[in-house]
Amino acid sequence: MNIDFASIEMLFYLAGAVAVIASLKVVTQKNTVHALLYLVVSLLAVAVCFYLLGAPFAAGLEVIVYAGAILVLFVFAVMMFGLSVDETLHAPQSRGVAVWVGPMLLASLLLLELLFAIDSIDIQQKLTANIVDARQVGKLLYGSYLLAVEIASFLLLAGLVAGYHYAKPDSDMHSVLHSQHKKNNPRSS
Amino acid sequence: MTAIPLAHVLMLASILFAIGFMGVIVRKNTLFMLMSLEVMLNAVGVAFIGAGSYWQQADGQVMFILILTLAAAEVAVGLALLIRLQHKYQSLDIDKLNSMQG
Amino acid sequence: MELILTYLPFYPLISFLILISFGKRLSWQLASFFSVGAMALSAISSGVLVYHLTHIDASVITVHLWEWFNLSTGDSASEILSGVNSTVNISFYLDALSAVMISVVSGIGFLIHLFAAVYMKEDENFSRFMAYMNLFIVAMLILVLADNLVLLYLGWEGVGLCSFLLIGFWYQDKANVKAARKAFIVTRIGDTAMAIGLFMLFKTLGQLNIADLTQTAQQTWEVGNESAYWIALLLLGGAVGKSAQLPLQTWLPDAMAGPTPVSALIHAATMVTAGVYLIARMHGIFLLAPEVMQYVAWLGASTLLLAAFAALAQTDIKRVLAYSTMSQIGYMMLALGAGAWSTGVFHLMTHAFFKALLFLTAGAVILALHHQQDLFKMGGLLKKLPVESALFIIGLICLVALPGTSGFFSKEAIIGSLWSSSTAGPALWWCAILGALLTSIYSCRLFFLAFLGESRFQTSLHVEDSKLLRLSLIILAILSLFGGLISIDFDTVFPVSLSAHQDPSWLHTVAILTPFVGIAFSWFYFSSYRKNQGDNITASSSSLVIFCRNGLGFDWLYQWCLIKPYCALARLNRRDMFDQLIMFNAWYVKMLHETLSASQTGNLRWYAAAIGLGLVGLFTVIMVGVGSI
Amino acid sequence: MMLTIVMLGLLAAGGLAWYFESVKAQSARWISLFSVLGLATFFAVSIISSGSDYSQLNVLVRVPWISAFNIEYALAIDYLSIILMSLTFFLALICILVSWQEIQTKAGFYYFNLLAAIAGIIGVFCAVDLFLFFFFWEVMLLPMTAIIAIWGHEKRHFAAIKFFIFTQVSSLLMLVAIIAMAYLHYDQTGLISFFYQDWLLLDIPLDMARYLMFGFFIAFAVKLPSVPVHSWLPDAHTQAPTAGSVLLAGVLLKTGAYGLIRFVIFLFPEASQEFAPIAMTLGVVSILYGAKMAFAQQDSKRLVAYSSISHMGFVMLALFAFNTLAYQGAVITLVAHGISSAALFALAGMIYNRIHSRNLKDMGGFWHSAPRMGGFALAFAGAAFGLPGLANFVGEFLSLAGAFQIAPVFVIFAAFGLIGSAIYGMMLFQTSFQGPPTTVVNDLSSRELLIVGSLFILLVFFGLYPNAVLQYVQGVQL
Repeated sequence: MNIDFASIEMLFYLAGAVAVIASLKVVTQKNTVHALLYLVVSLLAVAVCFYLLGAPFAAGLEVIVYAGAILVLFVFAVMMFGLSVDETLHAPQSRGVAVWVGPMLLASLLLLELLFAIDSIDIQQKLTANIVDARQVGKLLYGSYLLAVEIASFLLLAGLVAGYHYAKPDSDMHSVLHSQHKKNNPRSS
Repeated sequence: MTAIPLAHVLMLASILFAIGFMGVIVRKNTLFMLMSLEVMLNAVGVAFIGAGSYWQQADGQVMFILILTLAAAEVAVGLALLIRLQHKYQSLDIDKLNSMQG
Repeated sequence: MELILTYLPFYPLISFLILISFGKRLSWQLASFFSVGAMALSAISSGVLVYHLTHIDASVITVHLWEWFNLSTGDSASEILSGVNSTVNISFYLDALSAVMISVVSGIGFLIHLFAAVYMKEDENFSRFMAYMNLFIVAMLILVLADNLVLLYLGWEGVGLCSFLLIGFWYQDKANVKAARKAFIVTRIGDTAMAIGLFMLFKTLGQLNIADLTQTAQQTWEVGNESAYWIALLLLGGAVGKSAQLPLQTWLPDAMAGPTPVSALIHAATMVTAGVYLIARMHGIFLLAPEVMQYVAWLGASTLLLAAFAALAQTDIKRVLAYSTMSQIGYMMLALGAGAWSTGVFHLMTHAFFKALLFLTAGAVILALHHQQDLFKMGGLLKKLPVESALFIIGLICLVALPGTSGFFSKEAIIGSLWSSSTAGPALWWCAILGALLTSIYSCRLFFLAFLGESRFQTSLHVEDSKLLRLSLIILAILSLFGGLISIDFDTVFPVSLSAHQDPSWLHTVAILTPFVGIAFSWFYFSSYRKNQGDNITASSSSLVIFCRNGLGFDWLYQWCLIKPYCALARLNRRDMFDQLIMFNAWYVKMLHETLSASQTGNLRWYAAAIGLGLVGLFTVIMVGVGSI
Repeated sequence: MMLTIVMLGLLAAGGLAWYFESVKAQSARWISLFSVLGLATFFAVSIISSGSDYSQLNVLVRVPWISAFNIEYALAIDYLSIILMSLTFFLALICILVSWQEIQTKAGFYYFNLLAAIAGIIGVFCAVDLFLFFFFWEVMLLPMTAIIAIWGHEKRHFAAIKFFIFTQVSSLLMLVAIIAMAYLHYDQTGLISFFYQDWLLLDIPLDMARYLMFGFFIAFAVKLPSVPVHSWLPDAHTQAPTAGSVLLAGVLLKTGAYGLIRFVIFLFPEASQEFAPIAMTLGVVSILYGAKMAFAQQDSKRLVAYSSISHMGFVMLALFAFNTLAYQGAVITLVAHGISSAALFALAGMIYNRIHSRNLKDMGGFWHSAPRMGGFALAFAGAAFGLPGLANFVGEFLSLAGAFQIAPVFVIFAAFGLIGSAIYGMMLFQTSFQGPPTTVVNDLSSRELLIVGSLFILLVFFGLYPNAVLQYVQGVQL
């Protein structure tokens, strides 16, 4: 088998390798923020894979929703923890630039790959030959999977409510009841 | 038909899944566990997309979208819980959260 | 007459109820008035009944009190065939046999009650003692008067219970308690055999009324019928238990732990002869099973010899008499086995007289010696207690059957009936002669040890100079001496035996001479006991003598073959193996529960790992499954 | 209607007792005593005054209950139920008298449980709708468990749970059989029915009847109890308060026998005939094993419990002999054992109240200080080993004589139980009342005398005049 660097397969394997390496880094990193960065890379790599597999819509969603929205959520959460007390304490801040090296390398690898794929006509042809486009997905989604969509929406709603409820500061009903009890106590005793 | 064999796609999915799973088991920090979970969900997504493109069906992508929603909801609730825990215990160590004893 | 018969067991019953409910609140006078008075009434009633039965022509008197229960099955084949009435009634049946028994029971019972009232006067539980004695008489009367076997069984168990109560009367001593239990349980083994016999009788004949069933059996069965064989054998089992014959004889010597009047009444005169009564009563069945009659004879003979040997080696005066009782009952069994029903019952009666006399006199001696029962600590009593000695001599000469005494008449009759009987024979005759020889030897030994020689005790005698006590003894002595002259006509009860009397003429001579030979032998052999040897007489301790003294090893045998295994089994399985088996389930579930709950650490990562492990396992299984297909 | 009133009355009285105990201490026992007395009188009067013949089942009430499944509230009685109900009432009085001093904590709730259990037992004896029967079966179980678990001795929780699990598991098997029967009825007639007399008309195929019979049999064999499913009984008896033991031994075991008669033998005659050898073997094994185990015990209540197993073996043997005589014997054994074991438990309780031990090793020589108690103990031990003249003898004799017609070999083995019973009876009596006196105990008080005296009189009465019971069960064709 002659190794053709320009083929879709090679691109896919490369993207896959990036995803694997980035994921490993996610799992093994000490620093939360670093891990998050690697996670972004991993997600992007997966998005490339999707694209190469003929699912540009999914790839887009992966980038927008996952790498965009969910990861931002993570970042906010990490901010709220005030990670100075957590594991960042053990990860020295001095190597500030070095933090970026790994993700940068991987991300640029991906970028190169993507550029290459877009640039190559051969690959473009092959890709468009077997694409499953958003129209098909949309039809199916709002056709036979309508119920699943409804359920997913409920899930999201529930996630919203629960997220709100849990993340709320502690000054709620509990303390109100507690203070009332305190107020009542002298009268009853 | 894409040139990428389905087996390789699934292999990639498996490797990612395994890595994520390892993260869930190994890491004590709950935040990392959540991230690992994301990796696992992603791996499943890969598998679905791969299968969808293999058979040229849209169902794979539909499933991926559902996974996506699931991940979003899970992360929202999970992170909220984490914030709560952080407030209460000043720690994200999952091993300290076993007061229910199963 | 019916009315008198009806009330007969109720006098002692009423006395029992009074004594037991008022207990210690009754004074000695009142308690003895009730108990002895009730017995007097019974004795008089019995006398009237016997007179009526013999002089006014009525061979049988029956009274029906009420129906106990009905054994009608409604579908029993035999019942439909014969149309028998299978009710079990509380009814009394008086014929010549039961007449002899009630007169013995209430007559001797009365005398012994009289004796006991004096003998037990000092005991703090006097009224309880008399109550038991009364209850015993009630049960015994029911036993002998019962018209069906179930009622007989009631009496049978009742006397067993009273015997138990009276042996263990001094319940604070563990030995007495043990003896009581032993007596009850050993006889209970026989009773169980008898109960099975009753079931079998009922199955085959559909009824349990004694007179009817005997008649039916004789009409429907031939001699040698298998059912008859088994029934007779099982009834024999009951008789053997109650009458302390081989192999259930071991309880009687231990039963001497009870107060002496008890030994006299229950373990010599009445209860132990119940087995003899049962066989005599059921002779109709036994006649159909000649093999069992042979067993009866051989059992009787072996018990007779065994007990005589054991009596030779005893050191306790009451145990000598106990073994002697066993031996004499062996004679009765021998007679029954030989088919000489009336002689057996006759010996039962005379034996009751003289054995009661012997026991009571022994009781008086024991009382005088401050409850000393060891023969080797007596001696020389002839001079110190002349009246008692004389009475004891009378009892002994009856026991060894010197000519003219009551024992002579009955025992000679038995021995005479053996030689030519179809179910006995010369071998058993020789056994009986040997038994008579041994009887005279142990009687002499007993007499020499206790009454001759020099006294081997230091204490002063405690003489109860009571006229009542003497009176009862003297009446018994008179009965013993002349009781042999009472002739009873059993023709209405037993079949007249058709003995062809071809016995050799020397038989009688030998039989009459045997006791004298025994006396002469002992005169020389036991000369050391007879002469003044002072304190240096001790019981022989050779192993043979000890073996005999311990009842020829039967106790030991039962201890090791039955009691110990049963106890060991009980101890081994105290925790109940079925329970263990079922609780194993619980244990197993609990183990699983503990294992699983230990795995529930509450540790999230642990769960995740477990899920992974499960996944891996599942995949392996699937892979292997796929691979193997 | 009368039975409904009795049951509701018992429950109401229990509720009242519970309530008034909190208002005024010691009032619960008086309320219970008088209500049971009153209801027993009412029951007796209505039975006698009704004047009807109860030799067949008389359906008294039959109203729909859960009409979707055609479940009815149906009560019926015949002489067998009347005999057992009378026994229940009598023992209920004994129970209340026995608990008089013993129960001091939560007395109100205790009497409520006691009366509820009794109401359940009465229900079991008269329910002819099988669903209703099952309902009462559970109703009697729960308060009984509570009585053991709350007022029992040191290992009461264990015993109560064991009792509950045994009974519950076995009764679930019965429930399965009941539902299967209802569907069988549906198959054959197109109508679901739980009504007993409808079932009697069914034509049950034999292979099916075997399984169904077995379902019922296990439930009742556990309750009876029979080896090898007896082992809840010693624990439950030992740990229950005295009244609990009395009720358990006296009446609760009888529900097992009653079930065997009514629902095993009459519903599945052929299958039970076929099963008889096994059942009789179990009966004989129970007799011998119970007697042997009783002998091995050190705990007085445990001893009596094992003796109960032995006696119930006679019932099992007799019932499966399929013989009128044996059946009569079984019924009278039920009554006799109800009285005698209740008496023995009552006595064990009285001794326990005095020396605070059930261990036979701590006893001995009580006769010296308590001759009355000793006399009664002897009489009741005598009843236990079948002394003629007391009721148990009649039962054993009839059972064995009847069974001997059918299965002589079984009876010969069973007769060894007579020896075994004598051994443990004697041991029980002698180790506690004879021997050197250890402790001084008070003799019977007048309340206790009333208890044991009435029990004893009944034993003697039924022992000498068993026709008082037998006349009602004669002529039952099996």
